[in-house]
Amino acid sequence: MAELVEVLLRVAVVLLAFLVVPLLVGQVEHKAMAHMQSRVGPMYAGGFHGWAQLVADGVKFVQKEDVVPAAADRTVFKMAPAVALLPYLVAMVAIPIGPGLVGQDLDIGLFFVVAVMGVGVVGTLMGGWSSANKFSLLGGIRVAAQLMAYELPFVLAAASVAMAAGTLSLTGIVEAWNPWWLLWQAPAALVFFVAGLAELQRPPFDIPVADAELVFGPYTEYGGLRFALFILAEYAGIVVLSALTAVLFLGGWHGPWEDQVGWLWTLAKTGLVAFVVVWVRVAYPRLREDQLQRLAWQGLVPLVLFQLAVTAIGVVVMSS
Amino acid sequence: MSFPGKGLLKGLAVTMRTMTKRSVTAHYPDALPELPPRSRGVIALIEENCTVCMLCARECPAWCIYIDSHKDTIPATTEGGRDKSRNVLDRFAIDFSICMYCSICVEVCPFDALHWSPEFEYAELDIRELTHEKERLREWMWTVPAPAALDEGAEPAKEITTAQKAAERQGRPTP
Amino acid sequence: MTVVEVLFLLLGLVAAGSALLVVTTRTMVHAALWLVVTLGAVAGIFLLLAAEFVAWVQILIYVGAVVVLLLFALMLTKAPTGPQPDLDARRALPAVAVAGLVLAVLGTTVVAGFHGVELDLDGAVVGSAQTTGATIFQQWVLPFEVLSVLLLAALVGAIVLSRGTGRRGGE
Amino acid sequence: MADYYTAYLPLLAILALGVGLVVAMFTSNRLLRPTHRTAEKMLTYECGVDPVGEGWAQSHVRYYVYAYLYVIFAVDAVFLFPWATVFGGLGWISVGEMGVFIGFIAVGLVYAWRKGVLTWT
Repeated sequence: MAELVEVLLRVAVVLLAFLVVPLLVGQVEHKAMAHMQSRVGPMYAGGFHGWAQLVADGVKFVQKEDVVPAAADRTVFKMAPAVALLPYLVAMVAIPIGPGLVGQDLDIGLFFVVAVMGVGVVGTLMGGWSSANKFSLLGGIRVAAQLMAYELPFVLAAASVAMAAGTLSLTGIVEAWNPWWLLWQAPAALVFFVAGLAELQRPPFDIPVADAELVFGPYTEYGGLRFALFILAEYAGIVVLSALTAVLFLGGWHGPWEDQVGWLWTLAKTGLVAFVVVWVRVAYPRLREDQLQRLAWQGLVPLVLFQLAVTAIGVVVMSS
Repeated sequence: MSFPGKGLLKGLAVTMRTMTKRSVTAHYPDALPELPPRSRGVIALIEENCTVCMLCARECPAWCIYIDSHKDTIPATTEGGRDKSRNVLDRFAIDFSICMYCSICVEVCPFDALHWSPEFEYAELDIRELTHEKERLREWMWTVPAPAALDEGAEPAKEITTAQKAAERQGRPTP
Repeated sequence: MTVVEVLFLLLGLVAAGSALLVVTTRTMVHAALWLVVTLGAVAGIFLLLAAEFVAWVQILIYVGAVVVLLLFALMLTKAPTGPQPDLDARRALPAVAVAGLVLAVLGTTVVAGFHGVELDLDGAVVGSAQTTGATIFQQWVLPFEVLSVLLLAALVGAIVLSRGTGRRGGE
Repeated sequence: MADYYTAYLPLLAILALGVGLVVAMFTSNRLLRPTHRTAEKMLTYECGVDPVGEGWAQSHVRYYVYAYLYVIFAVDAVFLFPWATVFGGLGWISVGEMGVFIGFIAVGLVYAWRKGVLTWT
């Protein structure tokens, strides 16, 4: 019985984190992006520098009308946001922030997280197709093309770190982590981060939602709460990607006084990576479709294959 | 020195530098904006100057000025003289939901009946309220600032020189 | 019946039911989406059978890649919403025959291969990534290498097919 | 094995909670939202212009090669994960085995590159 209570407690904490941390990232994006563009961003909601802006947005979204276009495929259209959102929630369960501080440590954690993250895109494709809108359809096609180009380097980069650690358990990977991985696994870290950005359709890889040509890509017909869920999925995706990058490549809870404040280290590193996600969005222009494909197939894939070879040699040399 | 990825790093550096600087946002409505002279906020009307020549309404590219008038006859002041007729303005309205602030009406008015006021806070919840009738346009006149002083050594306005010449002819001392 | 058995039955029902919907629905994209349900249920069955690694491969490859591939193909061609009357069942009989044949072959193989093998629910996990890896790379190296040749052949074939006929002068 | 099943219990729980969360969101939405359907509002959005034709168009199938390329490489990639957990103990021979495996696929990538499939036209 006590075990069941503990399980429920862990799961409740994960759910809470899922509801709060993406909003934090969103707020950071609001403010950091604004200041990077010499603006101030939201200032009113909540009083102090608009800290409650996203809460206010949520309250607004819940009250908005639920519009389903007449031409749309109603069932698929309505289900799509949930399908896009839930995979990230499930993925969060397996990400550890400290030794033992994890929703559930799975033996196969890394592979599990990577597999589950790939499911979210089905929700976006469902939305793109079911809207019966030309912009949405084109956006959907671009989402699929982008996912197929970047999922492979993403998975291969994850495989590289699994090889280095010799385990698929995320806790095990952090325990095997060593500061010199920062150098040894640097190409994999880069590929993982870039491919992850592309999978989340974050700028500069936001051609599926390129507003100047496709309005809002697959989400064009969405409004109100369903739109909010898609946006929440995007930010939850940033959190999962940042946390994974921190745990796999930046050593998770390793740092000074890790016995006492290890979890803080994980959170700080996650926050840092999330900030870089925002930073990159402001700094770079959108990639064109052909540049996108070239970067993936002729840049990241060869780079990560090279990294795999380096990792394999490194591991065997060190273990013998 | 040049190396691959230099441009990418430069991009990041620029945004980071901007972030550490103070933003340029004006905190309206907490701080009111400092508007330059001759800001185009709202158009004010001096009804008395208007002769219903209709130039403004005709020149308006957006057709947002509505003018109604009728003719009034003024009886002759001298015996056997002719009655005079005069245009009387019944309605003068500007629809600011259509107005594009091009300033053509102000420019073409031959009798200085239209002026720019820098007031801009006249948003409404109902679009029909944005059609300002002549009473409201008259009210805006009180917010029109005095014309800016002329540059040093500039020629005075034509009206003033003619007035001065007329005064000199009558032998009155000029101010 | 244990909880595992009940879940197994339920997932089996879901898999079979959604598989039926895949072939009977008249909307193409719905068929692809029902396939997601089928594959997800099969992944659940793998999980219950302690084939942990295979279960998540099922999600990664089939839901994340094959279904996306299908949806991509459907969106590249014309796939309007609503039922399509021209998706008729003229070839239903041969299709059922082929499906039955495949079922018979696969069923016989599985029964012949694993007949009488029981999953020891109290023992170690038999399908973890480690055991899978050890089995492949210690006992089944040759099939594994042959697989790479098969994949290469498929890749080259796809490229040749997509470029062979049709517009060649485009580039 | 008992541990194995309990390890997946939180997953089941979070999935149920997540579905519950979405349901709760939409229930509160149903209670709070106005509903005012008009024909114009339900129209497909095309920048304010009346929609022309159907929402579905055809594209060239050669983009499909990318999809195919991806599936093949994904199948290839999953083998790296079980291998990653054991190859440290198996040593150079195992690296060689995987090298041959990846090598074959890499030949495919080089072939695709040379054939110009990887240039998006």
